[in-house]
Amino acid sequence: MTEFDWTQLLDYALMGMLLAVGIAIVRLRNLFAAVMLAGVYSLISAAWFVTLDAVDVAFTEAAVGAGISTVLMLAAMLLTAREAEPVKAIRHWAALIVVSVAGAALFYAVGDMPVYGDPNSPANAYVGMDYITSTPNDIAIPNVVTAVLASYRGFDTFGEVVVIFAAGLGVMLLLGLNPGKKTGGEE
Amino acid sequence: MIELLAERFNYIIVIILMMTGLYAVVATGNLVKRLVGLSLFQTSVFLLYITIGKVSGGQPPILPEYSESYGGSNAGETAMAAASPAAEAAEGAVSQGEALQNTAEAIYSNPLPHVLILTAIVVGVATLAVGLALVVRIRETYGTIEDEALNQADYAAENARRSA
Amino acid sequence: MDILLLIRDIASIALLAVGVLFVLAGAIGVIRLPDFYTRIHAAGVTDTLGAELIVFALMLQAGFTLLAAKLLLVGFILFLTSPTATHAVANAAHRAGLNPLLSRHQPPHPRDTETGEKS
Amino acid sequence: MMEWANLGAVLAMALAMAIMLGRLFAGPSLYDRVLAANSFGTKTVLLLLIFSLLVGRADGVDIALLYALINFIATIAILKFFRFRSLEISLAQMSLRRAIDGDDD
Amino acid sequence: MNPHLVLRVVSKLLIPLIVVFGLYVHFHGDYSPGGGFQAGVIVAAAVILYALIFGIENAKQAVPTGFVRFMAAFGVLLYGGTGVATLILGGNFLDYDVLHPDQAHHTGQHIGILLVELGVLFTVFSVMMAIFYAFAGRAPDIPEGEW
Repeated sequence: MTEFDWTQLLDYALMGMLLAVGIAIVRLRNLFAAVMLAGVYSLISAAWFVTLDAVDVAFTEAAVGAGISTVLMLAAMLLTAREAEPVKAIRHWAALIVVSVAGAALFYAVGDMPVYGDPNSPANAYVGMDYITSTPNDIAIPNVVTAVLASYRGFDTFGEVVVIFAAGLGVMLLLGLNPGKKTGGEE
Repeated sequence: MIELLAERFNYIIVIILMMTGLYAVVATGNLVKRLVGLSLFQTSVFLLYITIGKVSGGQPPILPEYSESYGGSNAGETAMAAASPAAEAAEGAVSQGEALQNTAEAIYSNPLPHVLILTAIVVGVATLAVGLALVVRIRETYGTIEDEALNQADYAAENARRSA
Repeated sequence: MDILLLIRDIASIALLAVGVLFVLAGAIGVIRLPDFYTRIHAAGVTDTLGAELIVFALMLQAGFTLLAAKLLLVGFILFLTSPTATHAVANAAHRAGLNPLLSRHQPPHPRDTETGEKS
Repeated sequence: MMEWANLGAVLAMALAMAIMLGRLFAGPSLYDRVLAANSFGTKTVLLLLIFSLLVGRADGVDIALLYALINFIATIAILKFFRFRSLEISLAQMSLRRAIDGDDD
Repeated sequence: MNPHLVLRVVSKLLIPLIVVFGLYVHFHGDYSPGGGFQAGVIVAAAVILYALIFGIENAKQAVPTGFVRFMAAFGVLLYGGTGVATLILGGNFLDYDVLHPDQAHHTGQHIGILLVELGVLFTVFSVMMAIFYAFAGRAPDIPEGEW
């Protein structure tokens, strides 16, 4: 670590873009633009995931965030409204107070968090690394993420799959899977 | 102080993004915009997890392939373990950037946050869809998705019911 | 053998530099040009060419591996999708009645001002 | 030498992305934004490609491939939603209907 | 001339490519990034592109709603069924080693992971399609003036 890691510059660039896009999403009133920027936001965050070694997560985020989520939000927006009302001044200031108090509290806690990239931090020192050492012996597949997802924590993933199924069921119940053309609102 | 923050820059970014999402949720009355803010918030939580799992100089948690032991039908487990450094060396021929990070032994980032977030992303979009479905139903019933107008419609309905 | 590697590296760097130049020029064009139809030239044309050049440069670096095949696939997909998407955007804008900016120094024709983009 | 060239290319891509963001924010019409978003996606693909060769991981190329595909889908989706305001009508039917109804836009 | 000819031709080329890429991501998930979650979303994205270009009705003929409804439940059942199968064969719930006698290569683990990921693929794909159909099938009732 004596030499400066130049790829770090890329991290900073992506972070700056992430911040800019996030703030722009909040400020925009045109919902089309906001949804489009949300897609760009997840594109940037997925690019950052790649530099953070989380290739599987980047894969999912790219497919879900930029693809499906954008289409869904557009479809929902099409059924609801196109322009957001401007934020009232009192709500703006109230929200700013809430946000700054919560942010300050979180900011206060930053000092206790482990350093970025620390291999000995509590999150990295224990069970996570055990998976890497034991995967060749237990599962014998190269992708540790798949091994943990499907085998070590298979029960967990089962729960997630059930949640996805339940969410799909909820959408089907709320909107109907095969709505006729006349169910648009005039009954 | 500066050094302390510079070493933890990821948390600062995450906090700012989180607060941006929270602002969108609290301040805007438009329900779709709120859901967009919620997904901003969600993404910042993903970033928090992934940045915690990052190990400096690490690689993605995909072990070098021991394809030899898959190909050979009678190769045992020991051959599998022995083949992995060789495969890694073969892979090193492809990788151009080894010179930039002189890692003698492969370091991997923590796979556990990746697993948690991987499922959380897909669950997140499914639950987002439920939220959007609710918004669509609200729009069909009330004709608006601004929360103050919704409140007024509710009050009006309540008053009408009481006076009747 | 060594000289071949050197030639490969130099060719790769040259292609990379030209590609990056194209992409950057396109980006600057998108931010600087005055109206949508001129911007679409900057974005659509240079992006496709720059992307292909960069992909070829990376293929030179990768050599004859699976990686190069994947890069070729990426190049092929970009070659298909990038012009198509640009075409779709231009087509949609044209059909929506977005008029090109014909002159920078004169006020636009009254006919153009009333059928502008409705957004 | 190669690494430095790749690094420079990555940073140049990041710069191009940042410039594109400017158009995305400013964009007077929606089509400008769509164009900028599409171009942004292309540059992200290139950034990922160069980055994955820079650090010597082949995995990034898969992700770049996915981006190239998904970016196209998102662009088409945005255009279609904005243009036709409905998913029910296919693009093929749309031109037919336009011919019958007359170009009302 | 049809103004969307270009889009239609290019999408006809791209849609099979996306589906094949999704399947590659699924079945290569043991060796490279990927797996059921990603593959389901990618394949669903291919069908969504088809629906965008050729219309919802055609997409519903290609992937019927009944199929979607069935597969969403079938994926969960496949996942749970794998767990029950391991339970019946004498292991713990989702302990795949008992699925195959070849312990040295952990073939049982491979089979189990493949089955489980297949269940994930079915469920994720079907749920994404169901959500898309549910949203896209509704006619918008926004008055034209608001646009």
